[in-house]
Amino acid sequence: MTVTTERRLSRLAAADLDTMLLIRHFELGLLDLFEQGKLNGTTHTCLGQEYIPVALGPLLVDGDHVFSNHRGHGHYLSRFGDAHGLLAEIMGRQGAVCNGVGGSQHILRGTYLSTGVQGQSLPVAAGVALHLRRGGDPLLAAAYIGDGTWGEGAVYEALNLARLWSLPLLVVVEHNRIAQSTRTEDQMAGTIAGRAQAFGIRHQRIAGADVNAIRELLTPLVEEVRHRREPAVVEFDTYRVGPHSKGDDSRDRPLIEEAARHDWYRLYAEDHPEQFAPADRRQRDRVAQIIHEVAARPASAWESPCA
Amino acid sequence: MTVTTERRLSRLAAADLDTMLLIRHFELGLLDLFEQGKLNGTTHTCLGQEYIPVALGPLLVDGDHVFSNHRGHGHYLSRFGDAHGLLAEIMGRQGAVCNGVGGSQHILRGTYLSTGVQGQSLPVAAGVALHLRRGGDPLLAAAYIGDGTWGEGAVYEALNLARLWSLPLLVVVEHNRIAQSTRTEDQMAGTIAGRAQAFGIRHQRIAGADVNAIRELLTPLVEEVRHRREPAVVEFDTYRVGPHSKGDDSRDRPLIEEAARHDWYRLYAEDHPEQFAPADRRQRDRVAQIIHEVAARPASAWESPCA
Amino acid sequence: MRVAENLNSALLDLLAADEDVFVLGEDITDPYGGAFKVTRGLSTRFPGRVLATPLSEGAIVGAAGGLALAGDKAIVEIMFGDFAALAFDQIVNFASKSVTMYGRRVPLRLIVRCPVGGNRGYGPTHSQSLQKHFLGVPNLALHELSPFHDNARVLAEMLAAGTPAILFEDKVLYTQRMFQDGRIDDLFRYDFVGAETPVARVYLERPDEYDNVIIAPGGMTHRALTAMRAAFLEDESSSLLLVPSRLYPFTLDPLLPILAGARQIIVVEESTAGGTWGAELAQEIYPRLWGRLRHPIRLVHSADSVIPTAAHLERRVLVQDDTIRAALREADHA
Amino acid sequence: MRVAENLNSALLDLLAADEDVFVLGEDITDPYGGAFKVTRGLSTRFPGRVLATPLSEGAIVGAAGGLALAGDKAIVEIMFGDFAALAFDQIVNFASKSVTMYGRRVPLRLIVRCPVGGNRGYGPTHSQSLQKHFLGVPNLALHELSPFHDNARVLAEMLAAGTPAILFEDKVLYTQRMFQDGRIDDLFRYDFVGAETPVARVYLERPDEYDNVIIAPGGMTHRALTAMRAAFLEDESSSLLLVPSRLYPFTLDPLLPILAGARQIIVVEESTAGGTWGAELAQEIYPRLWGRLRHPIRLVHSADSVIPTAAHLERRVLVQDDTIRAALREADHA
Ligand SMILES: Cc1ncc(C[n+]2csc(CCOP(=O)(O)OP(=O)(O)O)c2C)c(N)n1
Ligand SMILES: Cc1ncc(C[n+]2csc(CCOP(=O)(O)OP(=O)(O)O)c2C)c(N)n1
Ligand SMILES: [Mg+2]
Ligand SMILES: [Mg+2]
Repeated sequence: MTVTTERRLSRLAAADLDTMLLIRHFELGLLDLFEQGKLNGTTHTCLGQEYIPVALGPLLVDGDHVFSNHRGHGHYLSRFGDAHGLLAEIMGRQGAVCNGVGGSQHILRGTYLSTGVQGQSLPVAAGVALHLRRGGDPLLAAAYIGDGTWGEGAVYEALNLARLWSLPLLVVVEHNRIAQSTRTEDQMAGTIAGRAQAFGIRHQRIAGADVNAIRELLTPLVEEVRHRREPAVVEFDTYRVGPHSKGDDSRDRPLIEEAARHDWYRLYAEDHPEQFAPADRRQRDRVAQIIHEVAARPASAWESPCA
Repeated sequence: MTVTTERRLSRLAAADLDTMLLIRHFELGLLDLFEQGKLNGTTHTCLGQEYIPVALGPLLVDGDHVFSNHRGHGHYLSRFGDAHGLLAEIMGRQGAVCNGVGGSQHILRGTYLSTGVQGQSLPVAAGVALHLRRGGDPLLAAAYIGDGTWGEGAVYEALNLARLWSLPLLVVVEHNRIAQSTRTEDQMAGTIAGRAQAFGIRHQRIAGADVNAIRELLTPLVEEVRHRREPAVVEFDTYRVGPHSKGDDSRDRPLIEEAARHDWYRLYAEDHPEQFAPADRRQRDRVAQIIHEVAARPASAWESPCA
Repeated sequence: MRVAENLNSALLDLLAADEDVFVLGEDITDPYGGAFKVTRGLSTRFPGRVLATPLSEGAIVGAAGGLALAGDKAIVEIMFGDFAALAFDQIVNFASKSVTMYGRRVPLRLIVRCPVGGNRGYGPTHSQSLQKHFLGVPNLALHELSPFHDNARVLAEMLAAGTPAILFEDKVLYTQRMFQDGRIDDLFRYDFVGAETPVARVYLERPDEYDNVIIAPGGMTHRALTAMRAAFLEDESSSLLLVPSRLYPFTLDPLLPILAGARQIIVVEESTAGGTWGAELAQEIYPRLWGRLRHPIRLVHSADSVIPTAAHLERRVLVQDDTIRAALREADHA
Repeated sequence: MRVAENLNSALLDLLAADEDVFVLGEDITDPYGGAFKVTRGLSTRFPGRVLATPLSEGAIVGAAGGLALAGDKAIVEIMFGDFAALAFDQIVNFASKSVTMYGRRVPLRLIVRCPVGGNRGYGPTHSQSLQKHFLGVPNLALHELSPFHDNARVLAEMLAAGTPAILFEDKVLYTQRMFQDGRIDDLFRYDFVGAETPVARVYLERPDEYDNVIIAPGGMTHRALTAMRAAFLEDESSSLLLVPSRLYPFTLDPLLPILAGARQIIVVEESTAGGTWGAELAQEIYPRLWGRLRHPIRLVHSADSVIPTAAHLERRVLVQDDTIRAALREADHA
């Protein structure tokens, strides 16, 4: 079953809007830093997809494990709010959440972990869910993956284990219609719904970016994963508004425009201009300030094993 | 859709019955040789499943590629009839089809190939099917796998490729309710039908061991794989009558008895006693003779890379 | 006690002593008890923590990595070590990396058990010695089963290190007995060298009287002993055998005085040549004993070949006792 | 011409010359043209034979193995070589094995291209040099991209051998220019040694006047040259640099006379230590030049560490020109 939330986005709590805007400006800031040659390596922004982790945010509790992927800044910021630590990590400055070793793609903080090899996290998340299953508390492991990651066999091995062993594993799919440069129809036969069903795993598809509606919809489902200890797949029908990493968007103009048309940022600005404009300004300024601060810090230190 | 063939088995052409009985006595002969300590290593007999490759036999043409697995004696014998070459391979004697190097699990002859690592063959078969797709002739790649092999991620990666690229790949599943010692319900969530559907791949389940009926049913399907160049999964609901390899059957008695009740060998003997008895005797004697001959041969020679 | 039984009881004791220990693998539960029966009885006593898995080597090791990440201790049996190839990413790119790639030390208590080696007629994809492919990964320890090293201590050491580890188990050892009390047979005695990761030292009369030194992982023990016995009885050539438990990281220091006294050092492995543990060891020894080696180090490997299934072909390809015997003879005439 | 362009045109020529050549990989088709743009333009000219694949490293290599088995020539691009870990089984246990495990020679024309190496800020799982993990597999050839070796010839050689092969491509080379006509710059010239698998030899004035010899795979070329230049200008120490194209199997013979003349032999790799190509090479050289080496061979590796993402940390961990410079200085004072 797909649930499409209303075209008109419902009014967000200030904190939610702030987080979404924080993520947005954080990502824009990163692209900017790259363009200025102030960042090296790579980064994958979640422009257009910010609402997903924000919607999920309050449904997850402290002891839940979250597995993020290469496109993880939104996942991190929605969980910890800590833009300083993340930016420092990406820039390799003091205060970096992983001392600059992991960088954008490899973050560990408490029960939050991201990895850069697609598909690798699902079996690991299944193992963590097995651990949680034995504990007394109704905790779960949530793992974000993209549509393209369904190409990896590891995903299916993990789904099989999760269903066989009744593991509290929530697979959150950010189906943004593309994997790097390859459109989903060129890399995925069949559907994600069918693939979940194939393993007897519950599946829920969600279109639209209404955070409140998504939350309401997902609350009972997440509770079931948690309490009945059963895996579920939640698939977000979403749009990647920016490039895959930096400046590598080879999509045709119509596809890029289609993504832009679905951008919650533009839609929300239209629907709630009076709330949006000041909040947007605040977060833009805040991120500018954070970048300023973090960029001024000395390089991160790491007791590396070498001299 | 599952098609269950009639309980009463229709009368087989002499050649088909002979092949099935050849395989049966070949396998029994192997277990016997093992017990006598005359074979080393391991072997996996297809007792109870002989009818599957025999039913498929005439549906495949010379240029088709066949991928077999660890339980491949029936696949080989149904294609080549060559019990001498296979036995020599297993016993490491002259005339061995692969000079004794591959042994029971690793056979290559023309476009027939078996491997001992589960799941590995499907991506390879997909590649061969990609090759065939470009050629002028309507050829296909058929790959035998067991139910347990659906645990391997490689299977799903290959199915995805096969559907995306419209490859003439026929996946033949010998679902014998068990993988080594593990019952299917303990290693597989969901169904094989669902897993094929998940990739938009046609699936046909077949219960019963009536070779003529199976053939009739599969003829159009195989032709479609061949001519439309589309993958399909054919799942045989079958029973492993013997041990996994040698003497390692840890199933409960009721399960073993259930398998025995479904053994085509017993059923066919009941249904067609006058045809069965002499044919059975002939093949038993023939295999005894082959074992006698091959056992008397000198060891196989191989220009090994070492001195 | 057989080596497989020693390993079995080490696993049992671990499970009994620590609620956070899991054992995962294909067909490892009772009544089957694993392809080589090493896990026999474990699932009956600890049903919730000894789990038979689907055929999913990658995911099993991944799930074990997840358990370890969550603070548990996870032991995986790969039915045939060859299939660890399917878990290469989880071992090298997840578990080992996780120990340090997050900028601080994250202990991961994970053991991947890999039955390896040939001479059993299992053929080219079920007989390899894949140790070398896992060599030199930061925070991945490699151990090998041996008839000298009590597995209770070995497993405890592997878990205590807090880094993922692989235990390579030469299948031919399972049915051999564990050596005990410093005595192997009428001819050979043994003791241990090095405190931290003890290396078994086999000698004839006295540990300081020997011509050649053989270094070999556990699986080669019996072939080496047979060769050493023949060399002694036929040529009065006496050799010392050094069998480590931990292959990597390897601590050469305690062995240097012993190695310095050798006429020739012979490193024996069942693997094919090329980037092996023995090659690594040799190139580490040369500079450390610069000017003190009497002859170049000799590496003994299996032929550069797949491992054939037929016994007579397999025998020819793999290192046997007579391969080692020949190496000893040449050492004596070097 | 840049190295990436040379490789690109080698691929293009192969596709144009031979109808049976396929190129498979993630995101390799136009307009994207691959993560490192090495396949740019190929799919536009040969749409049916240059295929963008799903994220399925194992199956891609498996499918390529199938093409090769059926007589085609298949080239796979693994986006980051680190992910070849996911294809380990298909490479080691299927493709390489198939060449001989069926008792007769089955040629398999399969190339797996693996961009490797760090210094680009891609972090611990996108920067490794995994060469050593594939070393010593019977019938698996390993090559490395170099600015000396024309890729048309390299790819042709790899396919002609009829064994699966991996081409390791240090990412830092893509944007460097190919060297031509025996001249690198004002200081260095080069020629080739060995007929069958030519090794590039870089020298100052004359190829027979040198103090130290550096052996390094292609990716280390520029760092080695920088170090050699500094050593020459600052210390008047002259070094020879040997850069092979094929790492395994490796033919030492043509190099022995050169190596014998070195004050010190230095083998440089970006990999961490432990079971490396350099270690293998070193242990092969010792016995071949027994009694003729003036000093132990020196191996230069990256630190025993994950590769951090931040540039300042990454720099410290990986071999840099100054690491090699330091090794040369020590060699001069050895
Ligand atoms: C095993 C593996 N293969 C390839 C890559 C390179 N890569 C990084 S992201 C990506 C696309 C992922 O697509 P998708 O899962 O849809 O996530 P999205 O980027 O769209 O969020 C690829 C190919 C990788 N990181 N890991
Ligand atoms: C990758 C891999 N893992 C494990 C094995 C060991 N093994 C051989 S057959 C088998 C069971 C296979 O079950 P299934 O696919 O149902 O085939 P069946 O034996 O029932 O015919 C196992 C676990 C293997 N050969 N390859
Ligand atoms: Mg996507
Ligand atoms: Mg089965």
